[in-house]
Amino acid sequence: MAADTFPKFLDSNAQSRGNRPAIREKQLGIWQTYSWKESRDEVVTIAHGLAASGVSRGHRIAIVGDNRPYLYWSMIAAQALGAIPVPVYQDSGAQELAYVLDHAGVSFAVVEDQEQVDKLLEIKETASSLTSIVYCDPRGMRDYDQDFLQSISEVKRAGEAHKAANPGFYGEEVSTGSGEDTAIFLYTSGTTGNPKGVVLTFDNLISMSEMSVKLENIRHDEDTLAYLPMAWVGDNLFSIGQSYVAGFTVNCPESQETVLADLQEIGPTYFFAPPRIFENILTSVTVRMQDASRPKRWLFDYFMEHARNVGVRILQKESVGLGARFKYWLGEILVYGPLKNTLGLTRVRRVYTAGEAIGPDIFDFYRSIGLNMKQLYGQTEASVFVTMQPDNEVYADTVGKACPGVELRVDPNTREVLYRSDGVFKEYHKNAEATRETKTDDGWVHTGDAGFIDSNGHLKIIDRAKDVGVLNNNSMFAPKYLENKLKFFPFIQEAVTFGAGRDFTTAMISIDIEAVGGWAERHNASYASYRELAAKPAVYEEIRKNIEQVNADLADDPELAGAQIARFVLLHKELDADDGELTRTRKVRRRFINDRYESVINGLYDGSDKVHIEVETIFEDGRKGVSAADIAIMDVTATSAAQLKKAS
Amino acid sequence: MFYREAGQFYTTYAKDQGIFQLKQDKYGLWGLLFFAFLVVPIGLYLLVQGGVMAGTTKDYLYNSILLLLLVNCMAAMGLNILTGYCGQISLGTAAFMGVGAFTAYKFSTGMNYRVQKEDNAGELVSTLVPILPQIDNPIALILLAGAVTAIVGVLFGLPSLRIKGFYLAVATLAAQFFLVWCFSRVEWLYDYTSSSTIQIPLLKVLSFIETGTITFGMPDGSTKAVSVSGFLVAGSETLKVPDGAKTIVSASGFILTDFSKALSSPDASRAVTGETFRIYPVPETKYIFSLAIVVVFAFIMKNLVRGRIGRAWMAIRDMDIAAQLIGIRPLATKLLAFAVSSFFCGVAGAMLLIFYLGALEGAEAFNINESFSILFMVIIGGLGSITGSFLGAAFITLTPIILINVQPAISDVFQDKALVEHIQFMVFGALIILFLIMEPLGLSRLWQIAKEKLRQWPFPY
Amino acid sequence: MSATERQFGDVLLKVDNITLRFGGVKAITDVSFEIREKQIFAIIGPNGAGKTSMLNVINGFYHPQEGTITYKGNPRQQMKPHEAAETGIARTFQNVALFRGMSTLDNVMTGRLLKMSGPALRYYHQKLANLPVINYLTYPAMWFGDLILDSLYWGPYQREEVKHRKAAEEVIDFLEIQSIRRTPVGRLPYGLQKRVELGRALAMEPDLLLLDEPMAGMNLEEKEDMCRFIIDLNHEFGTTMALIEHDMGVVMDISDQVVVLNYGRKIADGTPNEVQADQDVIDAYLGVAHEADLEEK
Amino acid sequence: MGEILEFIFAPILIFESWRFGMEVVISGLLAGVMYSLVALGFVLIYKASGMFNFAQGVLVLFAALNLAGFIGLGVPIPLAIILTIGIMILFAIVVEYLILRHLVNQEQIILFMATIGLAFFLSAFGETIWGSEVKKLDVGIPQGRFEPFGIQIQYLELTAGAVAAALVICLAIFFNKTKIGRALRAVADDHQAALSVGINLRTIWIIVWAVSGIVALVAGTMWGAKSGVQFSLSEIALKALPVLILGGFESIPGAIIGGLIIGLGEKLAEVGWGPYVGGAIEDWFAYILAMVFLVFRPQGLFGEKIIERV
Repeated sequence: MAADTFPKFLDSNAQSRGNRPAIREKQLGIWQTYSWKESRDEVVTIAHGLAASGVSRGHRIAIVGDNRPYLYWSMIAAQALGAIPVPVYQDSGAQELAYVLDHAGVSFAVVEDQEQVDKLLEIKETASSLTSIVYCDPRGMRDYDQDFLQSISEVKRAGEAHKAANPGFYGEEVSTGSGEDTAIFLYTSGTTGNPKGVVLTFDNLISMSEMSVKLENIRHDEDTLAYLPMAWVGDNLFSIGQSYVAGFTVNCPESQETVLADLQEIGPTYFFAPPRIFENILTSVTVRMQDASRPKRWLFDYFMEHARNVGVRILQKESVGLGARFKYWLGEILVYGPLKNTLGLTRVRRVYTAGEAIGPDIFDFYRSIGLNMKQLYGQTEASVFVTMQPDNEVYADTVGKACPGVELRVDPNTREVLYRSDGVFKEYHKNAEATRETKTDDGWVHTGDAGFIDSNGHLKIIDRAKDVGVLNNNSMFAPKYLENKLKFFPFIQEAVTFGAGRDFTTAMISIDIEAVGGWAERHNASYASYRELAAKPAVYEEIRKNIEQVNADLADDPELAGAQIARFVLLHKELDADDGELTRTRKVRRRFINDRYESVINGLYDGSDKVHIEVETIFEDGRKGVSAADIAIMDVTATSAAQLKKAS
Repeated sequence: MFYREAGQFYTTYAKDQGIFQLKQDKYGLWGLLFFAFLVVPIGLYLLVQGGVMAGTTKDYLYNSILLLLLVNCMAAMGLNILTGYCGQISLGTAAFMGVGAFTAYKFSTGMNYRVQKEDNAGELVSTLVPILPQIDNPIALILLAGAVTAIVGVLFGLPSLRIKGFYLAVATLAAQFFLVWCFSRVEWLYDYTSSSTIQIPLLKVLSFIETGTITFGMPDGSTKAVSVSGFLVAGSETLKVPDGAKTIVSASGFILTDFSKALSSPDASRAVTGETFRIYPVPETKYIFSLAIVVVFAFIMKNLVRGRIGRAWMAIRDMDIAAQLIGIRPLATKLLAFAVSSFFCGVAGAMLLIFYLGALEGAEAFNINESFSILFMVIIGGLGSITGSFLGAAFITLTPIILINVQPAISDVFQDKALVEHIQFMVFGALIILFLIMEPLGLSRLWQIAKEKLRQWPFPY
Repeated sequence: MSATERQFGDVLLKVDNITLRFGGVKAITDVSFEIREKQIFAIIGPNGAGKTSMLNVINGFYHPQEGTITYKGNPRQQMKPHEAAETGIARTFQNVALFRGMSTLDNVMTGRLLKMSGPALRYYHQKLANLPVINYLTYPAMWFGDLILDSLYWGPYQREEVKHRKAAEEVIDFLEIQSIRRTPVGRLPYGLQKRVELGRALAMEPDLLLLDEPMAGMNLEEKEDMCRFIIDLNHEFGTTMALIEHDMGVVMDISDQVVVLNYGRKIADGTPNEVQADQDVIDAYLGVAHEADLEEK
Repeated sequence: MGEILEFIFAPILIFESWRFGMEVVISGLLAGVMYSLVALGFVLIYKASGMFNFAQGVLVLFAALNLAGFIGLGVPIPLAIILTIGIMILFAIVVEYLILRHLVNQEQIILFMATIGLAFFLSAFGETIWGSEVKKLDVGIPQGRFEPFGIQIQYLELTAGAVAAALVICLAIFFNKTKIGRALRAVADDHQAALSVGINLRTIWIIVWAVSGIVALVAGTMWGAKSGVQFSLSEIALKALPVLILGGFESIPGAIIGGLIIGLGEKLAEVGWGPYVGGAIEDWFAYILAMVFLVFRPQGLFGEKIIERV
């Protein structure tokens, strides 16, 4: 019988590759390794322990914490018992947590440490369904004497006893489970309103895992780094789904702070990161190289130039001259190889990115140094995979072709993308209305994204369908499209554009403190704070040049030419998820920003050259404060089609 | 640049505590060993065979440079243990080396003592009486040399509990002067020779040396011949062509026979009964042996300094009071450093006698300048670093050799031998000062920086 | 949590009428006090009051001319610092006294040295020490055997090294200094150096931990961390601690018992609250210009 | 048994002939004065800069070489002395300029090694200029001897003693009565404090090196007059080292008393025990004596008991 649940996959892995590493964790200085057999033993014990504490079929178990083997095992143990794990973002506030726990009807929670326990204790009164909490790290827990608290080792002790008393229990429970059972609740942090609980079945996750493993030829000897939140569908699919199906090793970093060092140590063979991370890495590469000695910088620039010319073609096995190949080989030894090494990407065979558009420069940079980077397009509701770029058909501005088994179409009226596959979710938990809105009766799912399929059969995403608007001059206004173009410049951290129903387009920009700061240092411009740096006329000038370049790009496209940016402002602070301006996955919360920065937006449109702003912010330690500033507004000239012709 | 660290991670402490954290370092070292053990001897051999290099040049390379370098590496490691790792300055290194050399000599000659008797004519006749069997195994000699030196080192290390810093350094001069005095005044040490010179006898390993006469058939009948074959390591011996022998056969490998020395005719086939010839090891044998010893002791040193003993030494070095308060016994720890350091120095001294010089005069070979020169190796190489010991030894050993070899150029200008020698000294002294000013932490620090740069490449940090 | 709820064990260290002189100068005069197991015991007083000298007396670095020290129930003979360490007294210093040439990990590992007697010697102590006849032969033989194992870094010795590495890593984990594991301590900022020093003392698994101004020169955040470590240590492992600290706020918050010294004499002894109310203490502090400390409180 | 006792008390038994004994004592004390002079130069530098100046012995040789060289060229003796003093001052300036200022704040062992390098350089440099043959140094000290109470005393030895005494008195006045001398003492006591009251460290270094150079000149002259100027002079000067550990690196009286003890001790030992063990025990006796002494009194002759602090 083919395995149709993760606990069954675990059993079969423990059988077929019992001594191979299943999961590692950097702990106490070394990579503590657990084989598939050990993993299974742990899961069995925990499952027995949970059963002994009263967990049974249908219960919901919250999982809160960083990526840790015990949390992964607890998820599988819960699934083995037929209970439903509900992973929650570890950095979510008490309120968010309370909502999710309450909405999902969580009765049990397995959490990482004291910090999470404290958070749960705070909301325990309101989340009335929560009856028991298990913590993994006993540090600092000595003086907690609540009887609904127990450590994972206590659970395991109880599990040993339970197992001795009921030897066949685990096997029976696992075999009772089947593919149609609900595997997990994943709460999506929507841009508006409360998060929705996406219900995925084992069939959903396993079909997509199997599909992707086969499509991408993922082997059992891969190493991945599990550093993205466990509550995110991707981590579930990569670190559990694909790992269990293909049998490869998942590595958990020592802590959030050491992720980069751990990445370099592990040197994964298979790496996923959102564009933002690749962007940050590239920025830091650029900044660090600026401090290098002159000959080194020359060498770097020289070979990077060469890589830009031929690197991608060599990667795609196109024909390249022998001389260029030799030069590229030299570059591999002198620059690309060491560079990949310092980034921890020496062994990597596949690099994926998704979630947002990636800048073409960034994309080409990674591909030109020989990393097989590809984009994919996915959603929690689809169990990740909708489209993916096949090898040798990789473009910076598409998200690839529909994956095998996924049907794809674009609504001709709204331009909204729809798909249908085995991975399509069952429903939104306790939200039939939303389910109906999103999923048609015949299984098509509305993505909410506007896009089109290009001549190569690749899907191109423009923007959120509901965000695409029209300017008063009738040109199409796709804010995210503009914002992405802006964000591809190293100095620009975040951008928000306005224009729907207005006469012209404007932009609100927050600068990248690292990149601009480095630039300022090189130009001997002193600054004490983000605010001071962002207010410098020289910085405005630099950003203005960037925007003019975007305008020139837009002028190229008749449909968008009218949407060129006319005015912009540099914000005095970074857009911040803590302040609710971004989602936890760092997407712009447009509506919220419209309200919060109303005065700025008014200033952008009433022609004033300065605007006063006052916003409430939350500091790192949780205190609230008001940050106020006077910030300048600058005009940008648009490129006309005529100018464009002249130039070319 | 050459480092590809990504993916090198450790899942057990045993591996994490390995000598090499990075594979590239490990491969680098294996490569270096391969080069030193195989490429150098075979390469030089082929160069000579191919007529590219003169045989004498090869022998000069071995006998005057490589062997000296290896001995100095050994001594520098020894001093680095004491000074670099345990923080006790010693100015008596050469004397400890001397103890090693004399120990090796005494054991190799059977610990002779002199018995004087009046003969019938009333003349005082002295005979040397061995009290132990002669040891002809170089490894055994070297270990014995180390052990005896370790004991002497501990004796002279005893004051280190009470005396610190430069006071201790000066106190170690007591060892230097006292021991060197012994080397030229205690006749027993040099077997009562008038020149106070010691000479190492023939040493061999695995005892498959076969000297003597054999009889074997020749087309024209049976002829007596000498067969010399085996595995000589050090020293040399003069043998007599046995009675009736007409042919000398130099059979196998690791021996050189010098017929020309004693025979009336260099043609071996016309050897004449009663004449002598000399056998001695090929320089390659001495080189390989010395190299192997240095490599083994470097390994031992690395193991000691990365373990509990090394940590105790370094604790005493860095902050002796704090070290005591965490339970380190200062005297025992320092004495152990003296013992191990002296062991290494003793081995170096024995190597100096056995492999490099063959014969030496104690007071001259182990004088105070030798001690300083080893201290220079350690300081210039870098305190507390094994790599540094090697680099420093190379620097101090090779600089004068390079200066000597550019001497012809200078002599053309100055025409005065003494003057040229003085200039050499001045350049050497100035180089040392310059070096201390430019990189007081030594060559190992430069090496470390270079390595760090390579690891971070192409980034500057 | 107030001191009254806390339960302490037996008297661990008893200091009786200690007097310490340097030449003609009296550093400590007739001081007595008791430290109980599981207590956080604070010694406070103005500069030059003899606090550090008192710690030096306790760990055998100075030898008092008069008075007795009873440790673990036994009157203690004059002993050397390393002997005090062997009886389970560990110590941190006012001015960081780390081994600057070594990494954080190696510094912590030095704290394990007392426990790393060597596998052969340990075998001797467990099995062979009772055979007096061969004592004179076996002990050196075992000692020498350990030296050989050490120099080969092999077998039982390597296993021992691994065992103690694990213990050291636990200390590193406890003090949250993982990211500086391999950094030479000389390059660390002051606050982290103090933490490493505490780590080295902890690695000894001491019965009595002496902390000489553990928070001196730290910023607020570092002080908070250090307080947390001290309290965690005391609560989770029951470590007895005697500390000197100038920050009165900290002392009053975390200590169970406070002794106040002034000019080498004890002027007060009691719970933080009692001591704070003591007129002599207030006078001593006001007289020696330590207002700042009290104001902080 | 008797033989053993005879051996042990050999250095005392030489006083059986009291005249011989006194001669030994006097020559020992005078050798000691020489050691003291070398040690004195050393102490000056150590006090002012914390530098363990191994080149002091070579400095003695260098000074004597210069003096002998100038005299050999026919320069009148007073002028030769002035010239040599000038060279020693110039040398101090060069050392400060080329070496000392670049080694500020280095560890002591580095400074020490630098002085060994300097010693290498200087001895070769002196011999390059003046040649390496043994030179006679005649500065007009009367030759011959006189015999009060039948004890033979060389005029040279007497002169050396007198000159040494005069030099010590001069130095004492220099340190206690002159402004520079007081500044020197301030530096020795506390570098930081000295800097803060505006004493220029570099000037101080030049002065101490120059003064030690002049002290070296005196020592070199005396020694050179006795046994000629040659390379071995710098090795004899190594004897100053046990004097130093006996007397303490920083104590001027220590250097003087230590020198006398060492000089006397090793002469008695040599004459008494030397014959039994093959002679030349002078080579090491001083070191062993100093080392044994130090083990029992680590702070040296005049040092105060060290109180270690943590």
